[in-house]
Amino acid sequence: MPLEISLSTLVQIVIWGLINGCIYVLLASGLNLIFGVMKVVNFAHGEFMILGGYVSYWVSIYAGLNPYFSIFVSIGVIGIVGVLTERVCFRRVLGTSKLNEIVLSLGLIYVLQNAMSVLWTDKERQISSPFEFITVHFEIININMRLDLLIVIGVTVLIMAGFYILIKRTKIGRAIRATSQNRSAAMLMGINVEYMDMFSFGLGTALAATAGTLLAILFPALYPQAGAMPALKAFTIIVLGGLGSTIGAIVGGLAYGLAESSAIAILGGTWRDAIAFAILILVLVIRPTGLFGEKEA
Amino acid sequence: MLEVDGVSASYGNVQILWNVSLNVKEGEIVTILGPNGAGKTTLVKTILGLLHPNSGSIKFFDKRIDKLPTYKIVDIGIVLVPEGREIFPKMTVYENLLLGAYTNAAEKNKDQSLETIFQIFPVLKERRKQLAQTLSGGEQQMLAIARGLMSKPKLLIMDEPSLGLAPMLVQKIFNSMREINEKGVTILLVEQNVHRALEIADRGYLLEAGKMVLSGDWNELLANEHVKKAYLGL
Amino acid sequence: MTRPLLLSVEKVTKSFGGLIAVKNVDFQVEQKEIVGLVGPNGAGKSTLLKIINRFYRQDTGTIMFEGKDISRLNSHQVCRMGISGTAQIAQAFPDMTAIENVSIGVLFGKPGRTSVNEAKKKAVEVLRFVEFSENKMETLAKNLNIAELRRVQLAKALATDPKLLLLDEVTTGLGHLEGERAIEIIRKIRLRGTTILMVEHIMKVIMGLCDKVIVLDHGEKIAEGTPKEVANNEAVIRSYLGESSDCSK
Amino acid sequence: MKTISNLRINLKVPRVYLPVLLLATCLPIPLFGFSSFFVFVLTVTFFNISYSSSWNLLAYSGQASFGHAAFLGIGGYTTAIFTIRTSIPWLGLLLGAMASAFAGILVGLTCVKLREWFLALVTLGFSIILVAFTRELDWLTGGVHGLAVPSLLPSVNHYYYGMLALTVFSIFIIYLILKSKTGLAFAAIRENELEAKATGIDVVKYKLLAFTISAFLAGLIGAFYAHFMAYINDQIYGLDYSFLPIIISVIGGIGTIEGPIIGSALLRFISEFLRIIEPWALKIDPVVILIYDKIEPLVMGVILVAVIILMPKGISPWLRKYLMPKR
Repeated sequence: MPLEISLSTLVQIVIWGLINGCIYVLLASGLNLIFGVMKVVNFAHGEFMILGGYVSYWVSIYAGLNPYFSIFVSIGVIGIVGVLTERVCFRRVLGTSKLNEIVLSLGLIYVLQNAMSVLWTDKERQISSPFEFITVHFEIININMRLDLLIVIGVTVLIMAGFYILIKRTKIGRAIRATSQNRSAAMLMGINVEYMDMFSFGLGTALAATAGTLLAILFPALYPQAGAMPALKAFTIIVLGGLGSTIGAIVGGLAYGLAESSAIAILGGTWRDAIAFAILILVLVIRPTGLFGEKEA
Repeated sequence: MLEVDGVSASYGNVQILWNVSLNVKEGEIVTILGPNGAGKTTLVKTILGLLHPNSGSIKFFDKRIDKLPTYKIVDIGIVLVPEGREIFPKMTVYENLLLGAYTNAAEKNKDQSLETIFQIFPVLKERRKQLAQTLSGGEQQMLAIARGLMSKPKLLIMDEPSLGLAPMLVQKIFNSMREINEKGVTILLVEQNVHRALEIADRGYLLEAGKMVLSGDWNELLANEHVKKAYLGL
Repeated sequence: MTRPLLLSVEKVTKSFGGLIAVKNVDFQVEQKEIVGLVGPNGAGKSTLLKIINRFYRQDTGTIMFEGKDISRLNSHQVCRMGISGTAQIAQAFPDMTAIENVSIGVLFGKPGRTSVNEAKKKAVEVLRFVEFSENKMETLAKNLNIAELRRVQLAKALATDPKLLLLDEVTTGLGHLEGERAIEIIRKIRLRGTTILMVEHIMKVIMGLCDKVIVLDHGEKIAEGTPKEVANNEAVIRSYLGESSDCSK
Repeated sequence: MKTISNLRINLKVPRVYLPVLLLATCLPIPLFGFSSFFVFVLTVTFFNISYSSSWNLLAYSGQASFGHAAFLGIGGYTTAIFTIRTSIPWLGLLLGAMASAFAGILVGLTCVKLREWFLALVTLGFSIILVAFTRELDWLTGGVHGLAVPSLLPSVNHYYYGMLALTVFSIFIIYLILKSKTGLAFAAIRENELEAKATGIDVVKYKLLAFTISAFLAGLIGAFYAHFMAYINDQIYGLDYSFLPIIISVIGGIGTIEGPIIGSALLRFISEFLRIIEPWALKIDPVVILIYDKIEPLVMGVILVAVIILMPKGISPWLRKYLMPKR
């Protein structure tokens, strides 16, 4: 394998790493939020992401809305779908057994994936962006870049900043953090924790919807099965970054995006999926509770 | 103001409380005594709606509250400072206090409440930007009490505030309890520490093996042989 | 006068994230002795018991059992050596019958081979010994009440033929009558010659039962002696009833 | 008291005869001249039952693997490669099972200390890593093109009996284990791991044992399945094969012997029903053909979600609760 990497290849790796990282950051943050509050791992998180992509896709086609604005429609729709999913499915299973919670999300994967297939077939789609053919030239590193790439990074930064402010600075954000740190004490503060479950689940899936839209703008990768792997990787990211840690999910997502794009460049695409799990297994063998894991839930 | 009448409660199929009754009047300090495992914590959890009684009723200002969810009970003015402090470790002291004022009514008065609280516990003012987990045990207990006060409770229930604290700190906390009471807050105090509890309480109840076995004012209880027996088996 | 030493706890310390639960505790249990471990809530009694049966690992200090250092062994190993007990919060295998619960103890809790059928027979015997009600033998543990569950736990521990039986708050959560009966059963076990180390916060329970009492407060041993000596010990009374700072009120 | 014990005896009758009856129905089927497609479909059903049973045994010990396809695939690839290279028939089955059992020990070793969701993820990870290896080592595994696996038996009828025998064998072995001391240890670990430790059970040993036996069976079944399908590629490690036994066992009844049978039967019933109504569906709208194969997993997903919410222990315990007197 040629390991001679030119500067421009290196820049490419970093750029694509960051772009991938953005998707992972959005996914992992949502998953992490849901885990923090409910102590549930939603393995069907990727399906909500793809569903969000479809919502943006159809909105941008039928309403002719700029896809970057259709993100907001998607956030709203998927947020509501998430709230309903929590209310109808997860709440009834919460606390019965860990296995039931895991298998429930497995069932949701089947339901959502195949429902999307039935509705929209397995055709791979892409949301067409009005800036599709605009490229930006960077003189210093002598590289051409699709404008969309820059916008995607910008949108992610904005959304994450909004999310961060919501969690760290607002009353409901405080209530969410309180619930995730100590559920019974949160109840004693007068917080309606079941409402927090619903809200966090909706917020988490809404973040996934954003990821799905951005993904579908960047690649022709919008098809029902496309969410499964990214969600699993997002979960490995939060295991590595520390279950429940907001910063961990962001740093972990970016780091993983970079690691993946360099692994693809060096080892080839075959290893793309294997890398995440190899790292995960290695970490868990050394520390069975995760890198920054809580001792016992 | 609080009336617990014939309450029985269980965890799963394990019955913990058997026909327990007590009442608290406005402005009082009332204490529930009893050895470990007598069901004191279960009793306060039942009052707060964390556990729903199998039978009996709980009234607050003549309104039934035993079927309400916890957040509604907090909303109408009953606040519990739970056993073992139960603070939010990864938030600052200030954020912990703000969470105390989560209910809408309390939020309006939060600046004023903060001022009062910093008066009673000046150390919390110094540490307000620190993460709560970095406080010492005694400071955490003060934070827990202060957080309870932030929600402007009509009735403040404290579950073993002296647990695991050095005698000096216990003294401090009991002193602040008196101060809080003088500011018009009714207090229901759950304690193992018989002497101290009876020193500041107007009246007391003795809970033993899930049943209310005695009630009376402090010197009555203190003189009672049964209290000694329950604790020491003399 | 002195009986052979069975268990020796030497300078054991254990802390949980800065909070010291057990601090430099020393004590011995001689064979056929009943030793009570008492102290107010949060004194570190249960922690100490869990260190002995290896649920927790001590930070420093050693634990010797029959002259062997067990400070590095696992729970299942010390169980097979003859240390077995019940937990404060009665736990069991909820989806198994009372007999199955106890037969686990027979099958795995001691060295040697037993068939499943033999084990079940033995389990019934032990359940009868702890006066478990005959018609609940086939009831799933999750459907038992606390008193019944305690008996199953006790039977499970006894089924391993322990040399040292650890009991954690056997009367907690029981009614008065049930508590008395539990104490009767412990007396019965003592008659079989089993050494017992029991944690209890109610002195009354300890009084008529124990040969020796060790009192813990804030993780430290504050007294040791016969139940009478301990009950009249100034420090002990203080730790239980709390000191009165001023009697002015 | 007496009436209850009488009732129990009466109800024990179907428990003994039901398996015999089931087997007696299955045995003569190929002799009746059903289409070979029907026999093929039933053989796949037996595969579902035995494969899910092997997963269920592991779940019985409290360890829910989400990458059981790894063991299936290791068994399949081992026998495929061995039989192609040496032309020795049958031995590959045993080698496949043993290779899989060995992998089971390795996976088990990494998993003994993990909490539920980590365990799910790590087991899944192993199967995904295997996909990468299979593609990379194409000189051995045929890469993405897969391998044609030499046939062991002359006809689909023979495979039918082979798979039936394998299914009966697996279930019988699992039955024996569950009735034994080992079975009690598995159940104890699942119910309460700490308590199991305190009662003298060597938790690590028994967890590994569960992994090994389960992987052995899955490897054996996977090996036979590879010969039956006459072809193997990296899809054998896919999520579909990993999730199949979970869906079947959870719907049927996790940790029960009959759960996988009930779950597989339900799955087969749904897919046959869908196949029968397909012509009508196509008449209404021919476009349906594009997505028709998605309806079956969709229905299974809906059933799975409904079962977990409404009867969290699965169909079998739910049935038992209504048919049998309470203990």
